[in-house]
Amino acid sequence: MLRPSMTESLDLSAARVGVVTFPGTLDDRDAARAVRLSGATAVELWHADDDLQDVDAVVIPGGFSYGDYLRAGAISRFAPLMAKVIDAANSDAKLPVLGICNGFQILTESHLLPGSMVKNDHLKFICRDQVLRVENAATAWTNAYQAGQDITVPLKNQDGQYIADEKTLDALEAEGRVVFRYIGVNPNGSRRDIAGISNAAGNVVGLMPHPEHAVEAGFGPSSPAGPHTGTDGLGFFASVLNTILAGAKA
Amino acid sequence: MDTVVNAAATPETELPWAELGLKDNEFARIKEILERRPTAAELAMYSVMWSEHCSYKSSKVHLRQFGDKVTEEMKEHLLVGIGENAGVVDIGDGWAVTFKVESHNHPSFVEPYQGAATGIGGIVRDIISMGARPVAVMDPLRFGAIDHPDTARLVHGIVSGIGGYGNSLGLPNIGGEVVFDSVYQGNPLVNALAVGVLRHEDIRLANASGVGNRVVLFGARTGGDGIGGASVLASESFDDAKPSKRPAVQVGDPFAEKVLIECCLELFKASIVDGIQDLGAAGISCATSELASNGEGGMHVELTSVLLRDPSLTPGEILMSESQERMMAVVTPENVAAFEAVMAKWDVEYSWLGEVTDTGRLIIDWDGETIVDVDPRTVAHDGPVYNRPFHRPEWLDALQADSFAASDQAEVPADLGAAVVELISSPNLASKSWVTDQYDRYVQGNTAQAMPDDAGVIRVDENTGLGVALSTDANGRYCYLNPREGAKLALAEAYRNVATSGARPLAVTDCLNFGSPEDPEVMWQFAESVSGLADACQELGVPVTGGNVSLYNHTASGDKTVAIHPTPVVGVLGVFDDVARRTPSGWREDGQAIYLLGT
Amino acid sequence: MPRIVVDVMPKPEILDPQGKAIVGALPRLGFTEFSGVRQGKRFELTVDGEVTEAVLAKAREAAETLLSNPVIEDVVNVEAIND
Amino acid sequence: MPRIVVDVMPKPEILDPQGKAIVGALPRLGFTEFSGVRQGKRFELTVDGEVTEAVLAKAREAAETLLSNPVIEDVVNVEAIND
Ligand SMILES: Nc1ncnc2c1ncn2[C@@H]1O[C@H](COP(=O)(O)OP(=O)(O)O)[C@@H](O)[C@H]1O
Repeated sequence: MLRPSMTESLDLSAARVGVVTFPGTLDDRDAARAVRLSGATAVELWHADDDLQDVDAVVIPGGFSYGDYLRAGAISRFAPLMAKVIDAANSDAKLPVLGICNGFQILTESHLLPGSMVKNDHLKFICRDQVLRVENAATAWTNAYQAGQDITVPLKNQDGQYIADEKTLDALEAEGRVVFRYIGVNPNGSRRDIAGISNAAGNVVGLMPHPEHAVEAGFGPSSPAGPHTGTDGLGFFASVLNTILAGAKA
Repeated sequence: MDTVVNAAATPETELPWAELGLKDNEFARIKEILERRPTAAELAMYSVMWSEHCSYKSSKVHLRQFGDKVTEEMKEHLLVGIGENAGVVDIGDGWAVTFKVESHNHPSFVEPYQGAATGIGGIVRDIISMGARPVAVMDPLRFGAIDHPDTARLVHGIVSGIGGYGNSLGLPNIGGEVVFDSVYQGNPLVNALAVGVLRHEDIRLANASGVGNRVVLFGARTGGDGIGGASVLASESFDDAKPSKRPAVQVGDPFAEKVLIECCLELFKASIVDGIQDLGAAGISCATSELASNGEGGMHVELTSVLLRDPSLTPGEILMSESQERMMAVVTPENVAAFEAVMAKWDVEYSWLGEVTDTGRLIIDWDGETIVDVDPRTVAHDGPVYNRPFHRPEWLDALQADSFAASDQAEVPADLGAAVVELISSPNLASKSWVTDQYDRYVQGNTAQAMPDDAGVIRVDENTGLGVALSTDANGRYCYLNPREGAKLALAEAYRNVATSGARPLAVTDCLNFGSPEDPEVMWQFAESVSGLADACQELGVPVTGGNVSLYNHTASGDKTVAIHPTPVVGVLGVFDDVARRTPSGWREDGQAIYLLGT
Repeated sequence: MPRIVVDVMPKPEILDPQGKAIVGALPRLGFTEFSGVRQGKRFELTVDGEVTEAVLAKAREAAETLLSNPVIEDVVNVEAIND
Repeated sequence: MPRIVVDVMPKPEILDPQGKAIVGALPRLGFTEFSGVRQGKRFELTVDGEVTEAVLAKAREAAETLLSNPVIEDVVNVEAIND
C-alpha cells in the first residue's frame, strides 16, 4: 500500500521526531508510539521549553490543551516552544510539522495554516472511523501515499468544523493545499469536506482525524480485514522519514 | 469564632444539628465522644462524615458479607481489598490494576451535564489516589421513559457531561449501559467506573504517618461547592443569618483534573508523596480525618492556609466544601522542595496545611486558635451503624405470580418479522451508538475492544500484550422480581461478558443503587441483593474489591415516593495474558458454524 | 436590522474553568492588569419588526428559559441595540 | 471591583453552529419574534486598581490577541463598567 520507500537499509532511529506536550494534551504518548513504530526516535518536547532539541520533525498531538476553554488551541499557541516551532517551520530548513486535531487547531491559531475550526455542525463530540481521500501525496507528511488513495483513520473531536473565507478556500484548492477530504459523510460540516490542509511549502500539515490511532493492528479502526485492524495512519510517519532522509542526503 | 475553648465554656449554645441532617441520638453521641458540645467546625465535620453517603450507616451491617464470604483462595490476587479508595488486583508480571464504580445520581438530576461530569471526575481521583494511571472509564446509565418530556434534558446533559469530562481527561470509554424505564423518571442513575494501572511498588494508601511529615492540599481552590444545603453554617454564631450564596451544584474542570493526573503520576514516580487522598464528598473533613485515622499518629492543620476561591467561606464550610479537582498528600520534609518543583512545572496551586503529629488527635486551628480537637477515628470510622428493620414486601407474591406464561402474550404473533422489528427498535435493545459515538474510545492507543463488544478490553503492557477486560451489568427488573437472584444474575452476566471476551475473571466492584433504607421493604431488597451477590461471588471465586452504595433513589409521585427498582450494578474485571487473544462479539465471516452453549 | 442583546454570565459563586484558564494565560502574555476573568455568553437576536416592549419581554423569557441555565448562570443584561 | 467587559462575536459571514441550533429551537418553544441568533462570548476582566485609559488599551490588546481569533471573530465592544 505504501510506496517503496527510500528509507530501507538506513538507520531510521537516527531520525528524531519531536512530540509536543501542552497541559491538557492527550495523544502525546500515542503519537510517540506511532513515531517509534515507524522506526524513528520519539523526542518529548515540553511546551514551556524553548529548545527544539535538534529534532528533524515535530508532531503537535491531539487533546484539549488548556481545556479548549477559550478556543481550541488559543492559549497553547503562545507557548515558548511554539515560537520555536513557528520559526523553524518558516525557515529555509522547512522543519516538517504535523498538527493532529488539537494540534491542527494550534497551527491555525498560530497562523501557520489558514482558516480555523469551529464547533461541529451537530454540536456534539463525535468519535468514528473516518474514510479520507489523500488529495495531495507530495507533502512532507503524505509522500508515502498515492494521490487519490482512500485511508481510514479515527476521528474524534468537538470543534472539528473547518472554516475559512471563500477566497482562502479557492486558493487552497488551486494550490493543491487541500491534503485530505472526508469521503462518505462529512462528519462536522467542514467547508468543501476539508479534513486537512498544508502550508504553501508542504512541510506543515494539519488535519482533524487521528493517524496515530491507526498504526497498530488490534488497536486501530475497523478495516475490511476486521475490527481494529486498520493501520492506514502509518503512512504519515513513513512519509516524514522519507522527507527527513531525503533532506539528510541532499 | 467558635473555638474549642468557647465550646467548653458555652455548653448551652443552640446548634443546628438537625438542619445538618443529624439525628438526636447522633448529636448526643458526638457530645459524649467530645465530653462537651462540638464547635461549629466539629459539627460540620461530624455531620458530613456521619451522613449516609460517607458513613454507610444503613448498609454497613450487610456489606460485611463481602468480607466474611471471601476465602483465602479468592484473595490470592488481591493486593488491596475493600476499605481503601479502590481495590487493587495483581494481574501478573509486577503489574496491578485498580478499579471502582461509583454513583452520581442525585447531582445529575439537578444539573445533568455537571453532575455526570463530576461523577467521572470523582471516580478518576479515587483511582489516581491509589498510585495508578487511569486508563479507561465506563458508564452504566438508567433513564426514565424515553418519551417523557424531561428525559431528553437528562439524556443529552448526562451523556455530554460524561463525554465532556472523560474525553478531556484522555480516558477511553470502553463500555457501559443505557436503560430506559419510567421507574427512574425522577431519579436517573449515573454510575461511573474507572480503571487504572500501576506497578506493585507504586501502590499508595491514604494514611498519614511519620511525625513531622507535612500535609499539603493541592489542585483547585476551595469554593462553596456542594454546601448549598448546609448554608446554616454560613453564620458562625448561628443566630444572625447573614446572607450567603452557596452553589448547590459543582462545576467540573476537566482540564484541571488532567493536569492533576499528570502531576500526581510525576509525584509517584519520584516517590515524593508518602500518603495521598483524593477530595470528594465531605472534602477536607474526609481527607484529614481519614488520613489521620489510617495513620498511627495524629494531624495538626491550620485551616486559614487553605487557598479559597470564595473568601467569605466560614471554617465549617471550608471543611465541608466539595470543590472538585483537589488532592491532599503527606510529604516528608526532605521532599518538600521536590514537591514544589512538580507543582511549578504543572502550574498547580498548593498550600501547606500542617503536619503529622504523635498526639492521636486531629487538631484544626483557625488563625492559631483551635476549632477542632477530635479523635479522627470517631469522625472517619466509628460513625453510627444502623441495623434497620426490613421485611419481605407483601406485594411480591402477587408480582411473582403475574408470570409471562399466564398472559395472553404467550401466543406466537402472526407476523414474526414485525415482532423482530418492534423488538430491535425498542430503546433498550436498539443500538447505543448515539451515546457511544460521543465518547473517545481510541485515546491512549490501548483499546482492544470497546462498544459494541460485550466487554471492554485494554492492553496494560505493550511488550507482552498483558491486559484486562471489564464489563458492567445489572437488571433492575430481575432484581425487582427477586433481589437475591437478580443480583446473582447481574454478576453472572458481567462475568460471562468478561469470560466470553477470552479473559479470566478476577475481581468485582459494585454500585448498589436502591431506594430509601428507612423503608423496610427497600431495606429487604438491599439485604437480599447483597447477600445474593456475596454468595454468587463466593460460588464463582471472585472477591468484591470495592464499590459504592447509593440510597434514597426514588421518584416523587403525588405526595408519595416510588423507589427505583433495586439496581445493583456489578462490574467484573478479568485478565488476559495477551489481548491479541481476545474474542470480539458478533459474526465475522460467511460460512462459520454457529453453536449455542449452555442450557 | 434591530437586534436584542442577551448577556449571560456564570453565577459569581460558581467555578468558571474557562475564566480560570484565561486568567492563568494573561500574565504569560504580558498582561498583568487583570486579576480575574469570567467568561460568559453574548447572544444577538435579530428582530424582524420593531423592538417593542412585548418583544423585549419575550427576549427576557427566552433568556431565562433557553439561553441560560439558571442553575449555574445569570442573565445579566437584555437590551435592544440599534446600529 | 471595577471591571472591563469585552464582547466577541462570530464574524457575520461565518456560519455560527450554536446560533443556528438556537434559532431552530426558538419557534418550538413558542418564540417566533426572532429571525436570527448569533452566539458570541462576553468576558469580564477584573481590574485591581482604577480603569485608566492605559488599562483599557491593554484590555483592547488582550481582546485582539488572545480573547478573539480575527479569522472568525470580531471584537465588538470593550468598555469599563462600574457597579
Ligand atoms: N453508557 C454507555 N457508555 C459506554 N458504552 C455503552 C453505554 N451503553 C452501552 N454501551 C456499549 O454499547 C454496546 C452495546 O450495549 P448493549 O446494547 O447494552 O449491549 P448488550 O445488550 O449486549 O449488553 C456495549 O459494548 C456496551 O458496553
